[in-house]
Amino acid sequence: MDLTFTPEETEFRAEVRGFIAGNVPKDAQETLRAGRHVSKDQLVRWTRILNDKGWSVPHWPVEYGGTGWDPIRQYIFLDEMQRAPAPQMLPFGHSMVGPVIYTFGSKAQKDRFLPRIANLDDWWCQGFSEPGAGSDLAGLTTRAVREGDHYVVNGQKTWTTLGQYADWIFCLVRTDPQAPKKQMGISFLLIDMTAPGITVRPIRTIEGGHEVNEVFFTDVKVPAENLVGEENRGWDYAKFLLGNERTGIAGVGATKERIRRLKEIAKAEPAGAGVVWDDPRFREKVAAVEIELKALEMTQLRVVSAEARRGHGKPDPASSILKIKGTELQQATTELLMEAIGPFALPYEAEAVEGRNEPPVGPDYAAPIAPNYFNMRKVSIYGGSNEIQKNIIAKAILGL
Amino acid sequence: MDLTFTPEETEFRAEVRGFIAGNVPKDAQETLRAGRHVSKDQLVRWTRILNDKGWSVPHWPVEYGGTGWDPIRQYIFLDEMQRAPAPQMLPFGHSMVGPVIYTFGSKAQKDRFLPRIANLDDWWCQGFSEPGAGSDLAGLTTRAVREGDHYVVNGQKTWTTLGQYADWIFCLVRTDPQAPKKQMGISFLLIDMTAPGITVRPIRTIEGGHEVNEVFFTDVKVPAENLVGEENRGWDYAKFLLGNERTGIAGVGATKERIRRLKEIAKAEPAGAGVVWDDPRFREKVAAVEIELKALEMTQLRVVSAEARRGHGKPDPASSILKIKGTELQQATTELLMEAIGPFALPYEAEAVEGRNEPPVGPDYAAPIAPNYFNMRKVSIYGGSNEIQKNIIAKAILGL
Amino acid sequence: MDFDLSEEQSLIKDSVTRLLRTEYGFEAREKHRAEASGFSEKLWASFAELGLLAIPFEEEDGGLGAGPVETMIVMEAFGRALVVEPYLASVVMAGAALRHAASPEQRAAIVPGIVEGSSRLAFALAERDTRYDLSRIAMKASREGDGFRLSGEKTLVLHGDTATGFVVAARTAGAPGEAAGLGLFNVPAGADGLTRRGFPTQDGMRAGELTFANVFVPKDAVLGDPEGAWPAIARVEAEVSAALCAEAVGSMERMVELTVAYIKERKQFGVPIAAFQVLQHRASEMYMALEQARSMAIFAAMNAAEHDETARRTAISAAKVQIGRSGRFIGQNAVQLHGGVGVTMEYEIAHHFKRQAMIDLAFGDADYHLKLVADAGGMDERD
Amino acid sequence: MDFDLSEEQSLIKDSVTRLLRTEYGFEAREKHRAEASGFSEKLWASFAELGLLAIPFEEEDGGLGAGPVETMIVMEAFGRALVVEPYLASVVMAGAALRHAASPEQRAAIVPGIVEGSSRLAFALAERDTRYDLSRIAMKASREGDGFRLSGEKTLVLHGDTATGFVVAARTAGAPGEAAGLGLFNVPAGADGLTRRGFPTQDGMRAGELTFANVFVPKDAVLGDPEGAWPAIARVEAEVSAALCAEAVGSMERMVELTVAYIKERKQFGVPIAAFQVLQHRASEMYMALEQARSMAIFAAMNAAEHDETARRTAISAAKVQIGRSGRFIGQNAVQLHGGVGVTMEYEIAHHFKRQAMIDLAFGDADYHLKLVADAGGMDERD
Repeated sequence: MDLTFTPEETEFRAEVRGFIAGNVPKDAQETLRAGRHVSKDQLVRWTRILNDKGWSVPHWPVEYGGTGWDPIRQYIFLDEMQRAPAPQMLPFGHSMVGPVIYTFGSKAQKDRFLPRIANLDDWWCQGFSEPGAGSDLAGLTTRAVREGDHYVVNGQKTWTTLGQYADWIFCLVRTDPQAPKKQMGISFLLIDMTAPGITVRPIRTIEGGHEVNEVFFTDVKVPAENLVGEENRGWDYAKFLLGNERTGIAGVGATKERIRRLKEIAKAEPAGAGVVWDDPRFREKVAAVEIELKALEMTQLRVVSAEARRGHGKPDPASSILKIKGTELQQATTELLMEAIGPFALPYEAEAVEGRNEPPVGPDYAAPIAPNYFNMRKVSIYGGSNEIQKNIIAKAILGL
Repeated sequence: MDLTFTPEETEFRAEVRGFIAGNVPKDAQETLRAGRHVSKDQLVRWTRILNDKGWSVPHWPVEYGGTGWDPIRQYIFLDEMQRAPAPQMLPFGHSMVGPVIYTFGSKAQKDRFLPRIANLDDWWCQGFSEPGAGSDLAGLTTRAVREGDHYVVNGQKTWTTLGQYADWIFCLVRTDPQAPKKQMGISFLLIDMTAPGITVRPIRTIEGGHEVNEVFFTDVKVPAENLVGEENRGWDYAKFLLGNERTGIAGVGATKERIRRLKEIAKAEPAGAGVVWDDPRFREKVAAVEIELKALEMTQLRVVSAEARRGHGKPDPASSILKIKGTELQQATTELLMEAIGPFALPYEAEAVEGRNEPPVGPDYAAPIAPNYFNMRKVSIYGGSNEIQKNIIAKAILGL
Repeated sequence: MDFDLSEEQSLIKDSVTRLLRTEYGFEAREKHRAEASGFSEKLWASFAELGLLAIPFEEEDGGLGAGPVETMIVMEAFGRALVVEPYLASVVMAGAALRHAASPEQRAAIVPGIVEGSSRLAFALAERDTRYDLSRIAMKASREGDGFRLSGEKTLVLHGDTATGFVVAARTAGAPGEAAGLGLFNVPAGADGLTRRGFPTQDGMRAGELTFANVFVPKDAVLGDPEGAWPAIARVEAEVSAALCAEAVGSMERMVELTVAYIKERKQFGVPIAAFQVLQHRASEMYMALEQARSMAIFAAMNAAEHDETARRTAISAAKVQIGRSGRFIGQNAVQLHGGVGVTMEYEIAHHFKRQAMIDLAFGDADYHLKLVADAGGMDERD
Repeated sequence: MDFDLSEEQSLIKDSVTRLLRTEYGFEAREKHRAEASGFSEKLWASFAELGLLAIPFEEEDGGLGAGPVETMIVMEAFGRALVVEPYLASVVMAGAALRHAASPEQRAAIVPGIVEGSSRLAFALAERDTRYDLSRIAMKASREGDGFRLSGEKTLVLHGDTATGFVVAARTAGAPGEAAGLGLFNVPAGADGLTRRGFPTQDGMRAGELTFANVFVPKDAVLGDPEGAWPAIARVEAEVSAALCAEAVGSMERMVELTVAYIKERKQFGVPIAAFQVLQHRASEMYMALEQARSMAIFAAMNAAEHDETARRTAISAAKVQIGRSGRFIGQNAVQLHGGVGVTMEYEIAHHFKRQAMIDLAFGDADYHLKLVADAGGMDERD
C-alpha cells in the first residue's frame, strides 16, 4: 500500500496542468470561473486544441485516438481539467456513443463517426428518456419499423440535453414490441438530426435556461446502416453505455473549483461590519464540505485504483457512491453560495448563466448563483436518480 | 383563533405548579434532576400523594377516579410534571390496562383493579411483545387454552419493562390458532405474576441496567374471570390501548428539563480557557434543538386542541409526528449532553443511573450521561418504531 | 388556547380562497406575471373590493383593524397560489411602517389610498451593504429648512419598479450599524431627483433599484421622529417576517399536496411510484416538516405584535429558522420526487421551490437567525 | 498511488485476522473482559509472539520498523473484534511517546520489554481540565537535583489500572494552555508516592486515575527535553488518532456486516425486513458512510507521520470529523435496524455502538475537529 502519487504520476500532473494553463482559451476559463456556462464555440475551440494534442478522448483505445493512459492518469487529467477550470467534454459523443461505436459498431461506423467525435465536428445528443419512461428506461415506446434498407421512426424523446445544437442523436427505439421481455425488443440507432420529420422543442428549465429539449420523430427515415450492432440487442449496448460513464462522475475537481469561488465571494461580500467569511460558523460549513470532498476524492482514487487492477470496462457498483456523494456535494456547494450572496440572490438576469448585457444588480458575481443552485437540483435526479443508486448499492454490494 | 392560554388555564397551571413544588418528594426530584432513574419506592410515594389529591389518573372518567380535565388541562398537568421534574406515572396501569379495564372490563374487574392502579397498590407490566413478533405484534404465538374455569398459558413475552417489580401482567395470548386472520384469534388476559409457572429473566440493556425482562409461561393457570371482554377480541382492545397512549408521548416537558440540565452542565464544564457554553457553535446547536422543541410544543398544542374539539378517544394520526419528533429531540438532547461532558463520558459506574456509592471519576454530573444516551436509543424503536410511524403518516394522513 | 378561526377570520379565508381558486391557477398566474406591471391590476382591484388591502390598518384610518392572525390567513393563501401582486411589499411592509411611524394626520392622508388600491407604496430599506442588519443603512437625509434632502441608493426594493410611492429609511445621524439616527420619509415615485430601474426576481416577481439625487422631502412627509425610527423599523421587520412565514407555509402545503398527488399518479416499472416505501417516508417527512413550520408560523403570528423587542425578535428568529429549514427540505424533496419535470419551468413545483429559497434569504436566512436565537440565550429563558 | 497491501502487510493482516477469528468471538471477548486485569494476558502473549507489539518500533530497538499503514491494518482488525487488550494505550500511544521523545539508550532499555509483552506502559496525559487541548496540563514537575518531583492528578488514563509503568506529561515551566514547558517522564507503576484507582469504561475496557504525591523521577527517566516535549506529544496525538480512526472503521465495517445479515434474517409481517426499501436504503447509506470513513482513515494514516505540524493536524482533524460522523450514523442506525435486541448487552451491536461513541470523544469529537479544520482555513489551501 503506497498512498502517495508516484513521481511519474506527479510529473504527469504537472505536464497536464502546464498544458491546460498554456492552451485553454482564456475567455472560456473566465466564463467558467464566473459560474457561467461555456458557449458552443468555446467548447469546440478547446476540444480541437485538445484533439491536436491527442488528448480529446483520452480514455478511448489508442487505435481510435485514445492516449493509453491508465485509470489513475485519466483521473489526474480529468481532475486538472475540472480544477483549471477548463471546459469539460460533453459526454454524449465522448463517453457515451463513442465507446458504443468502437465496441459494437461496424467498421464503416467507426471510420465515419469516431474522428468527428474526437474533433467535435459532430455534436451528439442522447435519445434515451421518454415522457413515460424516466428511471424505468426500458419502458420506452418510440417505434422503429424496418422497411427495406431503412427504419421508419415514430415517437418522442425528452430531456435531450443541448439537442438544439446537435448534428446527431443516438436513440433507443423499440423494434420488437412482441418481445417476451421489454428489454429484448430494443435497438440502438444513430439518427441524423437534419432528417425530415424531426422536431425539437425547447424545455425551459427551472432557472430559466434552455438546456434540454423534447425531440419528436414523425416518420423519420433512418438508413439501416445506422443500426449499431444487432437489432433488438440495443439494451445491452445501453447498459454498457450507462455503466461506462464512471470516471469523473463525482465531479471532485469541479466542486473544488466551486469551493474556491465560494471562498472568494465570502471574503468579498459584506456582512455586518466585515464580510461573510468572518463568521466562524460559515467557515465551519465550508470546512465540513471540504472534508467530505476529501473523503470522496480518496474513495474515488480507491475505485480508480481498483479499476486499474481489475482491468478496464467492468463498472464497479461502488461508483454509485461517487454519484450520490458527488452530487450531494455539488448541491451543497451551490447552497453555500446562496448563503454567501444572501439577499443579492434575488435579482433575475435573463442571461445570468450564459453571459449578460446590463449592469448587474448588486455585485457582479451574484447573478449566476441562484440559477446554478436551482439548476443543480437536477444532478440528483438524472443519470440514475440517487434513489436508484441506493437501490444499486443495496442489491449489488450488500446483497439485499 | 386565540393563541394564548386563557386566564383560567394560566391559573390552573399555577395551581399545578404549586402543588407539585410543595408536595413532590425532594429526594425523587433530586434523582431526576441528576438524570437518574427514580426508585420503585419514590414512585409509589409520589403516586399516593397524587392519588390523595385526586390527580393520579387525571385522564380517567371521573367515576373511576379521574379529574374531568379537558385535554388542554391534561396537557398542562403533564407538562408541569415533566418540567418540575416529578416522577412520571408509569404507563402500564395508568394509561394502558386501566383504560382497557374501564372501557371493556367487567364490573368485577373494574372494582377490583382500578382503585389499586390509581394508588399504585398493584404494579402492572405489559405482555405484548414476543421474540418473534416486534413491530409485527399480531404475529404472537403465546397460547392460552381454555380448560373449564381457567386458561392454561404457555409461551414467552419479552421487553417486559420493569416486570421484575410487577404484581400483574396484561397479556395478548392466542386463543384461536385456526382463526382466518392472525388478528382474530387473540385474547386479552390479566395474569397474576405470582402464579406458578411464571419465570422472569432479566435482559441487561445497552447501558448496563436492568429495565426489561423476558417472561416465560409454563402451564400457567389463569382464572377465566381474568379475560377482558370477549374471547378472540383482544386485538381490538390492544389497538384501543396503543392508540390511547397519546398525551405526552412527545415528552416536551422532559426534554425542556433535560435542556435545562444541559445548559447547567455546559456552563460548568471546563473547555479551553473557559467552559463548554462559551462556544457559540455549541450554543447554536442547543438553540436549534430548542427551536424544534418549540415547534413540537405548538404542534402538540394543536393536536390537543383538536382533540378537545373532536371529543376524547379518537387517536389522531398526527400524533405520529409527536412520537417521531419527540423521540428525535429526546435523543438529540442526550447527544448534546455527551458532547458537553466530552471525555468524562468514558468512566462506567455500575450504579450510574440508579444511584452510586463510590466517589465519581470526573465531575459528579457525568456518570448518568453516557448511559442515558445509550439507553435513549430505544425510544425510536419502541412504541411503534419511527419507521412504523412514518408508514402510518403516509397511509393514514397522505393516503399513500 | 384555541386554534379555531373566528367567524370573521373564516370569512376572510373563504373569500381569499374562493378568489384565488377562480383567478389564480398556475396558468393564470403566468398571465398575471406577463402584464406590464408584473402583476394583475385587475386582481389588485379585487383585493381592494374584498377588503384585503384594509386588513392591518386601524378602523379610524379606514382599515379593518385586524391583526397578525388575519395577515397570516391571507399570506398562507397567497403562498399556496404564489401570488405575485405586491401585497407583502405594500400592505404588509409599507403599511406597517405607516402604522408604526406615521402621525394620525399622515395616516388619514395616505392609508385610504392604499385601502382602495389607488396607491401602492413600497418600503425602500436595503442598500448594498445592509445584508440582514437593517440598522446598516448609510443613505443620508440632510436637514434643509423644515425638510430633508435624500441622497444615495436603495436596492432590492420589492415592487419598487411600479410603486406609486416609497417609505424610505435614511440616516439623519449616526453611522451604519447604529440603531439611532434613522428616519422614515414618505417620497412619491415622481419626486424630483428620484430615478429607478426595475428588474425581475428569481421567484417571478419584480423589484427595483432607486437612486436619490438630492430628493427634497417636506416636513409633512417625515414619518415620526427623524432620528428615532428604529423601533418602527424593528416592528416592520417582525411583521413582514411573520407574514413571510405564513406565505412559506402556504407554499409548502401546496408542494406537499402536489408531490403526493404526483407520486400517486406517476408510474415507473409498472406501478405508481408512491408504491416505493422510500418515497412514502420522504413524503411523511415532508408532511412533518410542513406541520412543524405551520406551528412556528402560528408562533410568529402570536409574537409579531409582542412589545418587548428581545422577546419578539427571538420568537420571529425561531420561526424563520424553522421555516427556512422546512422550506428547503420540502422544496428540495418536492423537486426530487417530481424527477425531471420538477426542474422545469413548466410545472408549478419549481416555482414554489424558487419562492421558498427567496423567502429564506429575505430578512435573514435560517442560520443567521439561529445565531440570533443562540446569542439571545435560547428560547426558554423567560418563564 | 497504490491501495493494495504489500506482501508483508498482507502477512500481518492475515495473522491478526486468523488469531482473532479463533480467539475473539463475541463470547470469548466477554471472557477476556472478565479476567482480573480486564483483558486476556494469554492473548497479549500471542500478540507478542505474532510480533504485533513490535510493529511501530525501529528495528534497532527490537521493533519491526513498520509505520502507520501497518498500525492501521492491526487496529482495523482489532476494531472489528472490539479487542479490549491495551494495544492502543501501550503500543500505539506510550510507544509513540518513547519513539518521539526517548533517547536511544532509553529506548534500548524500555522497548524490548514492550515488544516481548512483559512491560505494558500507559500514557498519563489528561487531567480534570484538559478536555481536548493537550497543552492544558497543570501537573507540576519540580526540579530536584538531577531529577524531578511530580505532584498532581491524572485521570482517564487508558489501562492505567494495570499498566506496569507510565509515560507522564507534566509541566516544568509555563502555564496550562501553553505548549512550551512540558516534559515527559517515565515512571514505574510501583514508584513511591504514586497511587491509582482503576475503573471500568463504558466500552468494556478499563482505565485509571493516578495520584502523584511528590513522586521522584531520576534524570535517566526524563524522556527528552523536559521543557520541550510538545512536538512529541503532538505526534503521539496524531498517531493515536489515526489508529483510533482505523479501529473505528473496523468496527463500522462489522456493524454494517452484522446489520445486513440481521435484516436478511429477521422476519416481520411474514417477510425478511430487508424487503423493506427504507431499510435497504438505510443500509446503503451506512455502507456509504463506512466507505467515506475508510477513505479518511487511510488519509489519516498517510498523514500521521507528516512533519509539518499544521498539515498533519488538519489532516488528522479532518479524519476525526469523518470518522465521528460516520461512526455515529452507522452506530445509531445499526442499533435502530436491530430493533429491541440492538439495545441489549446480549448482542454484539450495542458494544460496537458504545465503542464508536467513546472513540468520537477521545482526543476531540467531530465538531471540535471541524472547528480546528475551519480555523486552519479549510482543507485545500496548500496545493
